[in-house]
This record gives sequence, structure tokens and C-alpha cells, in this order.
Amino acid sequence: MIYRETGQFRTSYAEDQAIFRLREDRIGIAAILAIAWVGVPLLADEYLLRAILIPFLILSLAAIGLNLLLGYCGQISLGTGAFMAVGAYSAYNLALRLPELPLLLDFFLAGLIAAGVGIVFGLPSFRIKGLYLAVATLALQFFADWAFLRVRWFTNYTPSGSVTAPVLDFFGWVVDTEREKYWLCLAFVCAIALLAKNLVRSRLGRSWMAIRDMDIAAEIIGIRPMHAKLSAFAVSSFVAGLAGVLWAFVHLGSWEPLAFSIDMSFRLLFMVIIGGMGSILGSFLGAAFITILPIFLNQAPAMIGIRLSTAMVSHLEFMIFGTLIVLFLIWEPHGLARLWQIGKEKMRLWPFPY
Amino acid sequence: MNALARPAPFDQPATPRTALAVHNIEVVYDHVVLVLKGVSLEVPEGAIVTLLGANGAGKTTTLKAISNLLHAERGEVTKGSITFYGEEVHRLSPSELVRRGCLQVMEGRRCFGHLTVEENLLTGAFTRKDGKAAIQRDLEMVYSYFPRLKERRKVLAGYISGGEQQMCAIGRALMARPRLVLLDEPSMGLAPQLVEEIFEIVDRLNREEKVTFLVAEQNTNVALRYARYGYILENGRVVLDGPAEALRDNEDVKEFYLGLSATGRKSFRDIKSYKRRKRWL
Amino acid sequence: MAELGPVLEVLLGGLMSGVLYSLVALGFVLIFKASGVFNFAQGAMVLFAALSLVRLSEWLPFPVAIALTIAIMIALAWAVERLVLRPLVGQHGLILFMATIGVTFFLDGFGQTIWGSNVYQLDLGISASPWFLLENLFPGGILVSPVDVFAAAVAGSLVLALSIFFHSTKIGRALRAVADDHQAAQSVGIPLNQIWLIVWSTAGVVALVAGMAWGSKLGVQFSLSFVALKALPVLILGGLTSIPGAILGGLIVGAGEKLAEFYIGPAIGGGIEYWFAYVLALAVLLVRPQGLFGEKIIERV
Amino acid sequence: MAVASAPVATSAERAARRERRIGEVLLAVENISLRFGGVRALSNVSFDIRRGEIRAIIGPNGAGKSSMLNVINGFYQPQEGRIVWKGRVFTRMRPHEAAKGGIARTFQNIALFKGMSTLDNIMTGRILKMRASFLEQAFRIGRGRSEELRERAFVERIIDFLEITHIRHVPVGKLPYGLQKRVELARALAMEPELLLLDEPMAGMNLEEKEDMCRFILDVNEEFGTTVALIEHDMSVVMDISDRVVVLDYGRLLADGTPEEVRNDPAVIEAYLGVAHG
Amino acid sequence: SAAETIYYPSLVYRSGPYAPNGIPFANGVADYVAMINARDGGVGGVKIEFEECETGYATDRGVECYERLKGKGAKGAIAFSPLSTGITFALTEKVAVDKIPLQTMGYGRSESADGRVFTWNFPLLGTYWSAADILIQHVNKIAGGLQGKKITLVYHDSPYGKEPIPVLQEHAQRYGYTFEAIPVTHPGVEQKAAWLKIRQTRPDFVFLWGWGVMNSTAIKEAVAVGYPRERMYGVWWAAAEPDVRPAGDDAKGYQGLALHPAGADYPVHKDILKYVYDAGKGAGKREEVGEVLYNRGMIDAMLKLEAVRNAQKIFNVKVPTGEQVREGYERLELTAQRIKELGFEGLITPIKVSCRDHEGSRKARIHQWDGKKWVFVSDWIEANNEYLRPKVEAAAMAYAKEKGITPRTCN
Ligand SMILES: Nc1ncnc2c1ncn2[C@@H]1O[C@H](COP(=O)(O)OP(=O)(O)OP(=O)(O)O)[C@@H](O)[C@H]1O
Ligand SMILES: Nc1ncnc2c1ncn2[C@@H]1O[C@H](COP(=O)(O)OP(=O)(O)OP(=O)(O)O)[C@@H](O)[C@H]1O
Ligand SMILES: [Mg+2]
Ligand SMILES: [Mg+2]
Repeated sequence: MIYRETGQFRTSYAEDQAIFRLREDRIGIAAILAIAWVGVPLLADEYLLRAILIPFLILSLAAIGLNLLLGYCGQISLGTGAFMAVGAYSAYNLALRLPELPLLLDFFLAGLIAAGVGIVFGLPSFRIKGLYLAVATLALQFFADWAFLRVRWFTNYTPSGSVTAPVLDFFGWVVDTEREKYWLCLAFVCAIALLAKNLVRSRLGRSWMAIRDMDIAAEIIGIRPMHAKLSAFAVSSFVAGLAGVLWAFVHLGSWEPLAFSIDMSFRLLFMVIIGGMGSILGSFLGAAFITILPIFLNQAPAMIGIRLSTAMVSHLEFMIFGTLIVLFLIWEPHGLARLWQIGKEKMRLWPFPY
Repeated sequence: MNALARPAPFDQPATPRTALAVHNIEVVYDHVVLVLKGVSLEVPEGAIVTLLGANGAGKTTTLKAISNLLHAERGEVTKGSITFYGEEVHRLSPSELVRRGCLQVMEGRRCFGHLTVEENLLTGAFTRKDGKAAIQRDLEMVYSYFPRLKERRKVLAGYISGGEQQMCAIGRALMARPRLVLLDEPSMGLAPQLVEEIFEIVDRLNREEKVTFLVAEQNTNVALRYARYGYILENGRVVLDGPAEALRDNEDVKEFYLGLSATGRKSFRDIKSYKRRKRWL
Repeated sequence: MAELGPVLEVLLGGLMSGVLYSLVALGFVLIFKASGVFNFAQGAMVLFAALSLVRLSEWLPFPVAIALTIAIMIALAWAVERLVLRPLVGQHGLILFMATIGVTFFLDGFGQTIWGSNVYQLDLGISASPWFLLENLFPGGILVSPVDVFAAAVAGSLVLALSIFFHSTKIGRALRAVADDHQAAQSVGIPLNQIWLIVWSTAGVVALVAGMAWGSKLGVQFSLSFVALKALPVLILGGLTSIPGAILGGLIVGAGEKLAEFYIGPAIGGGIEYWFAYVLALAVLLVRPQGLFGEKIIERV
Repeated sequence: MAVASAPVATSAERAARRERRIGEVLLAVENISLRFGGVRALSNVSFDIRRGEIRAIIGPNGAGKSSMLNVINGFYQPQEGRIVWKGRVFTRMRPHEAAKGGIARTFQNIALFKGMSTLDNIMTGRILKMRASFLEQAFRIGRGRSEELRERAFVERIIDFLEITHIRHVPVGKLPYGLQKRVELARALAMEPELLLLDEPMAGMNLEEKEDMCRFILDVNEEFGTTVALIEHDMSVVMDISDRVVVLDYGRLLADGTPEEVRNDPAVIEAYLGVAHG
Repeated sequence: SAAETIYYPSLVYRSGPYAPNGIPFANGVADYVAMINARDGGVGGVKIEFEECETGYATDRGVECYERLKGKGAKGAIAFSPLSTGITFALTEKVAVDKIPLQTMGYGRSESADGRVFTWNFPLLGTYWSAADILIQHVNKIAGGLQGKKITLVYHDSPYGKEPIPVLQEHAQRYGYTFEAIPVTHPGVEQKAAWLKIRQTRPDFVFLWGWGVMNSTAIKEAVAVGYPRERMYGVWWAAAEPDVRPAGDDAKGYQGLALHPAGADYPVHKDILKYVYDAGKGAGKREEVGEVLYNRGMIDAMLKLEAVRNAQKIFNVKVPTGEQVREGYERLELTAQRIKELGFEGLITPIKVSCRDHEGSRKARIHQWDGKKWVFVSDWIEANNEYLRPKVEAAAMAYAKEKGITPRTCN
């Protein structure tokens, strides 16, 4: 029994409501945070930071955004890419047109604008449900792709329609090395993850989950479906918008609308489902699975000394990745987060099987 | 009728064969939750056997283990064996089992909401091969048992009332002409008259057509009246079993399941605020 | 009259391409109807079927290649049922959806490994040169493409055949039962495995037909799998569970988006075809949340 | 496990107390008619519920009992008739209006939030009582924190009362049927309703559990003075605990009166009870 | 040992929707490098270590590949060819920090021809602006003046497709034709509306700025509306075998820009066949050697290695760093003589890169598909630099301003 609940008593409701109730969990999370904030930046090389960790963090953030909407409120969205795009282009235009505003405020306002768009495109959710709703959000996705290509004002009339992010200057702190970018993203991710966790374990989160699990019953106990759904859309697109800003400003630097295409939306959806719907931790696990695993699979043959043609490697990557998705779902349909939980449960019982 | 599915009375051996034997099974949900901790029971051919027990005792789980439906709930039989007429159940798919005549009426109705009542009933006849006429005849039979269903035949099952759904689910099972029916709380949500009627139907099918029944029931009173043998489950274990009369006369059963204490039935109004539950363990 | 010519032509062209969308949507409908699974892999199946056909017909007579391809699609259906669906019986729709994404990835990699990633020409022997109808009425006539007409005919008969098959046999009823509740369907003895095998095989054959129609137009190449995205609004507009809905949705989307692109597009920068179908579908859904012909969504406590 | 501290009283005492408690009309449905296409689920039904009483609604399957509850709390919109709720007249109630006004209910087909734990399910019942702003919730400061603790304490009392402490953190989807019913009752109680609508709360329970459930209902009724409207098929329960009974049959009002009156009404026996029962 | 090799990373896409175009290009690169290793023992006697990385044409995978490969080898990667506009955009800033040249032969941002601002970008052989100018020159010639003519551009709705629009619009005034641009949305499988419009407006010429499946679809649709293929012109990314083959015979007569000829009968091909394919080490099939995109890959590799050779000479090192290779690029001059030595005579024309001009050469020919192969229908046409240069500079300066870059001064 490595994982020991006995002997840890919670004597107040406040203690019982803490995010990490067990000492083991608290030690674990402290260790992870220490590694993330200090260990990784010290040890990781540029490749790891720039090509893997930064995208991973930003996509985790976006996945948290989608998870709030899909995993907690049960509204299927295929428009997360569009919300990210709205965030990115808003921040770009704010920085361009109102240079006197501090960049951090631009980021925040961009998130708010994304939230506004989220509310507008969440309106149909009042009538449309389930898979059918996915189409409403797809409409947004395609419309946004089109608008950012077509409406030249958004891209400041650059001939090709691609735009470039300004220098990342936060009150004099110029973020230009990879390590700083990593810290910046990490800060955003930690903050948002904490806020999201708080939200989902308070009233708003519970009303989202109620709507998700059974909207009719929710209405009858006094939750207003419209209010709950729209607030989920708003919060989710705020987070997605913020992730979009980071993706554009920090990861890509310069980008075209294609960076936030339907592919991005689908990938985020995969992350949430694989990681675990209705779990903040799952968003991270899912993002890791979907972003890091293919890269790993791509490099794996070379690592173990097998020389295959590039095409073969990439086909194998597809096949193995697809197979792993299916295997993981069969193993635990509720996602990696759940797998983790069951693992903990087992550790609690260990060495007994049940 | 269906000669294959139902052996004619004269080839019945003197001592009835065992239709169903459950031997010391363990069931685990989600790889970690142990729910049944060694349950054994036996249902002789042509009998009505009832399975009693409090909420969460594991009645539904036992029935699902028998009809091989645990899979979809991420449950698993990890130990023991279940045989249906001598054949290991776990080798058969649920539909294969139905084809051999073992059919479950699931708890909580589970009608197909987007199908009309009549379509629901007809899905019950999916495995039958004895022609349209026979199916039509049985449809009429079900309607004669449940006239209410006939009135609502064209309505989507998702819209009918709870009790009507329960009738629909039972009727659907009868349409399959099973040899062994696993009934999970048939009386739930039915008006008292209908509860009696359902058990009358069970009894009639049992007597006239030699259908075997294993009934999980909360309504102990009725169940023990119609059943021949009973098992009482508690916390995933069989704690008591015996012929129905014996159970009915058991003091504990009397008090805790039938509500008959030495002084007769108590009014629900006069129940003390708490009393110790009967635990056999 | 002369002004009417172009309108008719665009309308006709739109209807024809709509039929092509329908062919893909049909595959989705079949599987959704039968199991409640939104099959993301339909696009990959279209590609895989077309690729198999093209590569096989390089060294086999065409009819033999078709037969062999159908066999391959049935084998695929069998594998999907056995390895993916069976272990996931009774799971939430989104999870099954995700599993089909796994299938998509696998098929994409597998198809390219065995059949290659090049462009292959698929020649069905139908001339691509246009017909001009009613030349006496309209200057230049009304242009119709024979390929489109052929595809429309095939799609029409396919829909008819499938509608009849699924509506007048007990299989049809069983399909809908399975889509409603896997477990309850099992409990009344509907063999999920067989049902899914039948349906996925049918969807595989439909994918082959779609692959032939689209492949003869685009060449058989990876991009074929993108046509699935064009089928989504069609599917939703018609209703996820309706076979005739797939056809009708296709016609509406095809005609609507072509007319919009043609007449509204230039005013606001063009390329609106891209999102028009979705907005159209959205508008329809606001009025009918289950699509034009979809099954009513039951709300009851 | 904490034990609910309901006073033990003799039945005579109780009866006397009840008399005193039952007060004015809390809710009246007047000439309600409800149709679905050709089906008349309710035709011209009127009855009232008085403050503090336990009102049973009985009738054969498909009689329109659940539909009646749905009309009362606004899920169904009757074609005709009106509802008088605490003196205010509604031609149609809206679900959240009903909830705000103090009507809570449980469902025949359990309508719990399957993905949430028992505790969270019951906490949803407190949503209308919570006021913390968005930011307070996100940062868990101010009311976001204090409210959470206060309501948790409240909910824990209900959990204790209904004796479900051991399943606090279990996702309700995994609970056996009977316990789910109990959680549903807990969620409704958490709303601190004035009128509690219970749709077959004792279906699928064995005797012992029914006894528990009766006790809970009686205690709620007596302790908090909550008015209860209850649909139930078990006649012994209905006869024992209800003050007045409405009998519906195929959408029509068949009888309305005390348990004794109803039990001896030939029409009721004919349509519903059949052979003398209970 | 690693210290003695030149590290040549190659970003490719051999799978996915664009694989039909990506494969021949990647094969050309791989075979050429293999041939140099086999024949010459590398560049300047230093072996080349060659590695491919699959991007699948996706930007983030491209960035990942770049990050993974840029530091490999003794002195890091010599240069990158991202082979996608999206990846080019994403890498433009990063290469400046990492000091690795970015070779975008025949693609990338047009303004990056200005080496004063885009120090690390080398859009060799021609940008899309050059392409648009050359096409206009050609049709102007064959139509005997464009006054009153109609030209329609059917373009891929992305930065790539949009690049030529400003040039074509400005030329419309200069040459007096009317211009219309019709976007086709990604991936380009549905173009019916576009072509019905063309059937109605009946333009004299249709330019096609497509990519991947969009090209063959366009040709098919042109057939379907009866638009003559002879009056369609594709940019050089829309005029290779994968673009015409799916359309079969219908594609006959279709024309396009050629940065270089197709065909395998140039001296360099003989060496490739001899040293690589005869040794059984060919990346692709023997009969595919000499396809348009294959040749383009070969030229891409050759230019990169010439820059390396140049750097070796300038700095007198065996293995140059990325920064040194940049110098090699900037002072790259391929005379007719040198081209002949390399075995590329007839494939390309002389190139001279300078600090100001990173394009090096802006010439192309027109070729036409005869149903089996591409045949030339024009001689080399040079883009009008007097017209283009100011445009390039203006755009580059705007970029510099936005990014806060102070342009270098060149002398
Ligand atoms: N899918 C599941 N996952 C985990 N645990 C489960 C699952 N289904 C049931 N259980 C647990 O198994 C135990 C037995 O449940 P079961 O449904 O068999 O009881 P039951 O006797 O049928 O009760 P009831 O009379 O309420 O229907 C319960 O404690 C329940 O919590
Ligand atoms: N939404 C609906 N659409 C169509 N018919 C409905 C709907 N709701 C109820 N009905 C019909 O109205 C009638 C009354 O249903 P209701 O659920 O109120 O019955 P009930 O009295 O609760 O019966 P039970 O005891 O079986 O639960 C039934 O015949 C039912 O089919
Ligand atoms: Mg049960
Ligand atoms: Mg009811």
C-alpha cells in the first residue's frame, strides 16, 4: 500500500474540498511543479523546449478550454481552432492599432473578444444538441478561416495574408529566449489550470456538469440552460483564445489562417477525448498523447537502430498511432486521466487485487 | 409451436434437468470493484426461482453475468462458471444465448425510444425463424396480456409512460419465446393489479409452456408467493436459500422482507426512526 | 430566357455535385443509423476503396478488381467489428467516434503503405466532355457533365436500394434498435456483431462507389479523404439517420452553395462556398434540430 | 454514521400534529387538459394541494400521473387550464420559475447527473441559493469560498439525514437503483422546497428500504413542514402515509379524498385496485 | 567521423495529401546528394551526411523537424528547404536567430528577394511575383497585346495563392486587360462554381495557382465546362506530372511555367543513374527520374551544395557553418561554364546571387503537356526586374519596419 489514505483525516469541509486531498498527491504535485519550473528549463535543450514543450503547453491550454466546454458542459465543439484564431488575430490587431496598451492587456482583451465570439456562436446550442451542434461550431470554424483570409483589415492588408507577431515585451521583460518563452507559457498554463479547476468545483462548474449529464433535470432544479451553456462557451473560448494568442505570438511568430484550421480543432478534440473528458489533468495527458507520441513514434525506429525509408516511418507512425488510440480506448474508454485514477486506486489496494 | 425451442413434455426426465447453474462466481467492475463474491445458484428446468436482496446486493449483476451482458459495463466474471443447459455461457455471445432460449428483461425498462411500441415488440422476435404468422400470433398474445400496449402501438416508446414501458419490455421478451427468462424487477413501476397480472402470466407460461424463470424482485411478498425456490443475496453473497415456503416461514425474512413481525404488519407511519438492519454476515 | 440559362446551369451543376456529396454522406448515415457511431473513418474508407480498386485494376480485369475490392472492404468491416467495435460495445458515442479516428489513422498509413501515395488515374470510360442541352432555347445551351449524370444515377439507385433494404426487412428495425441502446439490443438477441458486419460492409461498398465517382473526377489520391468534410453539412442537413435525407441534403447543399458562390460570392470576396453549406445547415437546424429527415430527438422525464 | 434525530412520537400525537399543520391551499391545478397529438394525457383535471399535507396521486399505468407533475413544474405545457401557486396564477409554469418558487421533484426514470458524485449531485440542488460572482468562484475567494463551505455543511446534513454518508464520493452512475432514488430525494431536499413532488420514490425497493423511505418522507414533512405530492403504486404505503389521495384514470380525475374514502370507492376499485389490496 | 561530414537535412512530405508532389521532389534531392557522395566523395572531398524528416506538409511538424535537425552534424545544418509556405513563414525568424540559411527555391515570400532585410532567406530562381510577370509577358506576346483581353486567376485560397494577385492587378492597368481572381478553398476538390463562372465570362486566359489535388480538379472542370486547355497556364507548382496525370487525355494542351525542363537526358541524370540507380540505391523508381518535380529537387540540392562549396572556398574550411554557408549563397555565381561542369546544361540558366538580390535569376519557360510528356513552347523569359524590384523593396521595408529590423547596407 504505497498510496495510503489511512491516517489522513480531514476534519473540516475546507480540507475535504482541497484540490489535492492526500499528502501523497500534494507531494507529487509539488514535485511536478518544481520540475516544470526549475528542472526542465535547466536541463532541456532548445529542441525539447521549442519543438515539444512549448507547443505541448499551449495545446494543453487550448485543450483545457475545449474540455471546459465539451468535457464539463457536454457541448461538442469543432470550432476551437476558430476561437484560437479569433484570439490570435485580436491580439495582433490590438497590438498593432493600440500600441500604447501593454501586451499583457492585449492578451487579456483578445481572450475577452474570443469569449464574445464564443457567446454568439454558442447561441444555437439552445436549440441544437449533440453532434448536430458540432456543425454550428464547424460553421464558425469555416467562417473564421474564410474571414481571416478575406477581410484584409484583419491582416493589416499584407499582400499574402500572413501576419507577424510583435516583439514580446511585458513591461520591459523581453521574452526572446526559448527558456523565457517556456516560462511564459508555463505561467499562463498554471494560472489558467488552477482557475479552471476552481471553476469546475464550484457552482458554475456544477451547473455545467448538470447540463452535460441531463439538461432537462438540470432545468427542473433551477439551472438556466442558456446561461450555463453560454457561460461555458464564453469561458472555454476565453481560454482557447488565450491559447491562440500564445500559439501565434510565442510558438509560431508569424502565421497564416491555416495555422488555426479545422485540423487544429480536430486535434484538440482528440486530445480531450483521449485525455479524458471532464478532467483538467486529462487535458494535459491528451495533449501529450496527441502531440508528443507521433513525434516519438517518428523517431523511434532510428532510436532503436532500425533504418527505414522516411515514407515507411511516417506510414508506420500513422498506423501505430491509430492502433494506440483504439487500444487505449478499449483499455479505458474514459481516457488517460481515468486510467491514471484507476492506477492510483490499484496502488491504494496494492498488493491486493481488489 | 416451436418444437426446437421447447421440448415436448414427454421427453422430460423424471427429475428435472438443470437449466442454469451458477457456480461460485466473482464479478469485478472496472478492474477494481469486486461486486459478487462467490455466488452460486441453480435453476432447475421448469421452475420459478427468485432472487431477493436489498439494493446493491448484486441481483442485477448476477443476472447480467448470466446473460453475458456485463461486458458493456466494463464488468467481468473473474472466477467461477455459469452453465446454461450444461454449456459454458461465457463462450456464447448474448445473441447466441437468446437464440438458445435464455433471455433477460433488463432493469429499468430499456425500451428502444425511437421505435414504436409495436416495433419494440417485434425486435423481440429477431431470433425467431418460425415465420411471420407465428410472430403475428404472439404479438396478439402480448396485446391480450397488455391491452394498454395495443392502444399505444404506434407511439414511439420513448414517449409512453413508465409502466407502459415496463409492459413493453416484458412483452418484448415474451416475443422471443424463450426457455429461460431472467426477469429483473418486473414489478417496478407497475400498478398493483398489473403486478399480480404479470406474475399470473409468469405462472401461466411456466405451467403451460414450461418456461423457466429466474426473477430478481423487490416485491418479496408476491415473488415468494409464485416462486418455488428463493435465494437471498446480501453484499454479493448468497446468505440464505431454500424453498419458497421455507423462506416465507423464516422469521428473519418475515420481519425484514415481508414486514410481518410477531404483532402483524406495522403501518409505515409507525416505523421507528431507525432500526438495525438484518445482516446475515 | 437567356438570363435563365446560367441560373439553370449553376443549379444543375450544383445538384450534380450535391449528389456526389450524398454518396459520401450515405456511408455516414448507414453506420450512424445502425450503431449510433459517427464514423470519422468514412473518408479514409472512400480513399482506401478507391486506391485498392485502382491498384488492383492495374493487373486485373476491371470487374475482377471491383469484386476483389468489395471483398477487401468486407474484410475491413470484419476487422473493424472484431477489433474495435466489439470491445467498445455500449460506450458513449464520442468514444466510439474517437475509435473511428484511430481507424482513420491506421487506414491512412496502411493504405499508403500497401498502395502507395501517388496520384492514380481512374478511368471509368465515361467521356468528360460536356453535353449541351436545349441549345435552341439558351445561347450556348445548358451544360451537363456526363460523369455527373452517371454519378447521380448510381447514387439514386443506391439510395433506393438501401432504403428498401433497410426499411422492409427486420434488419432495418434491428439497426435502429442497436443505435438506440446497444445493451438492450443484445438482451433481445440482436447479434450486434453480425449487424455491424453487414452495415460496415455496406458502408464499405458505398465508399467504393463514392471513391469511384470522386476518384474519376479528382484522380485517386490521398485528398479523396477530404471529401468527407464536404459531406458533413449534407449529413446534418438531411438528418443523421435518414437515407433519403442524405440525398436530399446533398441536393440542397450542392445547389445552394453553387448558387450562393455564383451570385453572392463576388460581392463579398468569393470562396463563400467554403462555409455556406455549414451556415445553411445551421439555419435549417435552428428550425428543425434533428435535420430535415432525422429521427425526432426524444425529450422526456 | 450519524443518526437523524427525529423525535419518536405516538401515532395519536402525530395525527393531532398533522391536523394542526395542514393549512391553506398551496397549489391548485384547475381544469388542466394536456394532449399529445391524439392522446389525451390529461383531461380537465382539477385538484389542490394544501400546505403541509402529504398528497398522493395514484392511478393505473399511463393514467397521466407523471404528466401531471410535469405540468406542475413546467416541463409540459397544458393546452388548457391554469395553475395557482401560492395565490399566483400561471397558465404555464416555467421550470426555473417553479424551481425558484420552491417546487422540487424527483423523477420516475431516475434523472441524476450520472457523471457526478453523490455529493456534487446534491450540491446542484443548492445552486439557486448560491450567489458568488464569477471571479469569486474562479479565484475561490470571498463568497466563492465561504459559500462553498456553508452549502457543503448544509448538504452534509441532508446526507446524514438520508444515511448516504458512505457513498458521498461515488459517481452516482455506479450506485444501485435504490440508492440512486435516495440521492435524487436528497437533491430535491437540498433545494429546501415548499412543495416536493415525488414520482414513484419507492419503486424498485424492498420492504425495508420502503420503510426507510417512508420515514424520510414523513420526517421531511413533519420536521420542515414540507408539502409532499407523491405518486406511488404501493397501496400500503399510500394508505399509510398520505393525508389525501387523488386518483387519475386515463387522464380523468376519478376520485379525490382521504385514503379511506378512496379505498372504498367502487370506481377506484374497478379501475385500479382490483381485488382488495394492502 | 562526424567532424568530417557536412550535415544535409531534408524536409520532405512523402505521405499525406501532398505526397504525390512531395515524393518526386524528395527523391530528386536524395538521389543527387547520393550521387555526389558516390561520385565525388562529397563536396570538396567532405562526405555529406544526409537525413530526411517527414513534415507531412504540416507547419508544426515542419518546425519540429527543423528544431530537431538544425543542430546535428559537426557544425550544424548547412541550410533548410522547408518546401511549404507555412513552414517558411514559421521559420523565417528562427533561422535568423539560429544563423542557418533558408533556401526557398521558387516559393516563399516574394519580398524575401531583398537580401538587405531578409538576410537568411534565399528565394532562388524566382518568386511568385516573377512568375506572374513572366506569364503576362508570355500571353502578351502570343495574343499580340492584351488590350481588352480578359484574364482570370484561379487560385488556392492561401498566402501561396494570393501572392501573384498584386502583380496581376497592377499589370492589368499597364497592359489593359481586365482581371478577375477566383479563390478556390482548400483543398480544392470542389470548383464547379468557379468554372461555371469561367464558362460565362469566357476569359482569354486562365492562370492557375493551385496545389495538389486542386490542379487536376481544375483541369477536369475545365474539360467539363469546355474551356480549352490550351489557354490555361499553371504556375510552376501547377505544371508537373501529378497535376496532369489524373486528368488523362483531357489534360492535353495544358500549359504551365517551367523553372527548368523535364526529362532525364541531361548529363547529371546519367551520373545519377550510373552511381545511384545502378548501385541499387535509388530513392524512387528508375523511370520516374527526370520528372518535373524530380528535376526540381535535384536542382534544389545542387544549389545548396554549390553554396556549401562556395563557403568552403571563401572560408577555407572543410565543413562550413550555417553562417558561412550563407556567405556562400550570397556570393553564389553559376556561370554557363559552371553549369555545364555540373551537368545541368540546359536545365537552368546562369545565376548570380548578391547581397541585394537573393533571387539570383528570374527566368522561366512555358511548357505544354502533350498527353505523355512536357514539351517547351517558349524560350526562356526573364521577369521584368525594373518593375518588380521597387515592389519587392517596398514590401521588404514594410516588413522590416513591422519587425524592427534595420536593413543591411549592401555594397
Ligand atoms: N457499472 C458499474 N461499475 C461499478 N460498480 C457497479 C456497476 N454497476 C453496479 N455496480 C455496483 O455493484 C453493486 C451491485 O449492484 P447491482 O446493480 O447488481 O445491485 P442490485 O442488487 O441489482 O440492486 P437494485 O435492487 O438496486 O437493483 C452495487 O454496489 C453497485 O454500486
Ligand atoms: N411527451 C409525450 N408525448 C406523447 N405522449 C406522451 C408524452 N408524455 C406522456 N405521454 C402519454 O401520456 C400518457 C400518460 O403518461 P404518464 O407518464 O403521465 O403516465 P403515468 O400515470 O405516470 O403512468 P405510469 O404509472 O406508468 O408511470 C401515456 O399514455 C403516455 O404515453
Ligand atoms: Mg438491480
Ligand atoms: Mg409515471
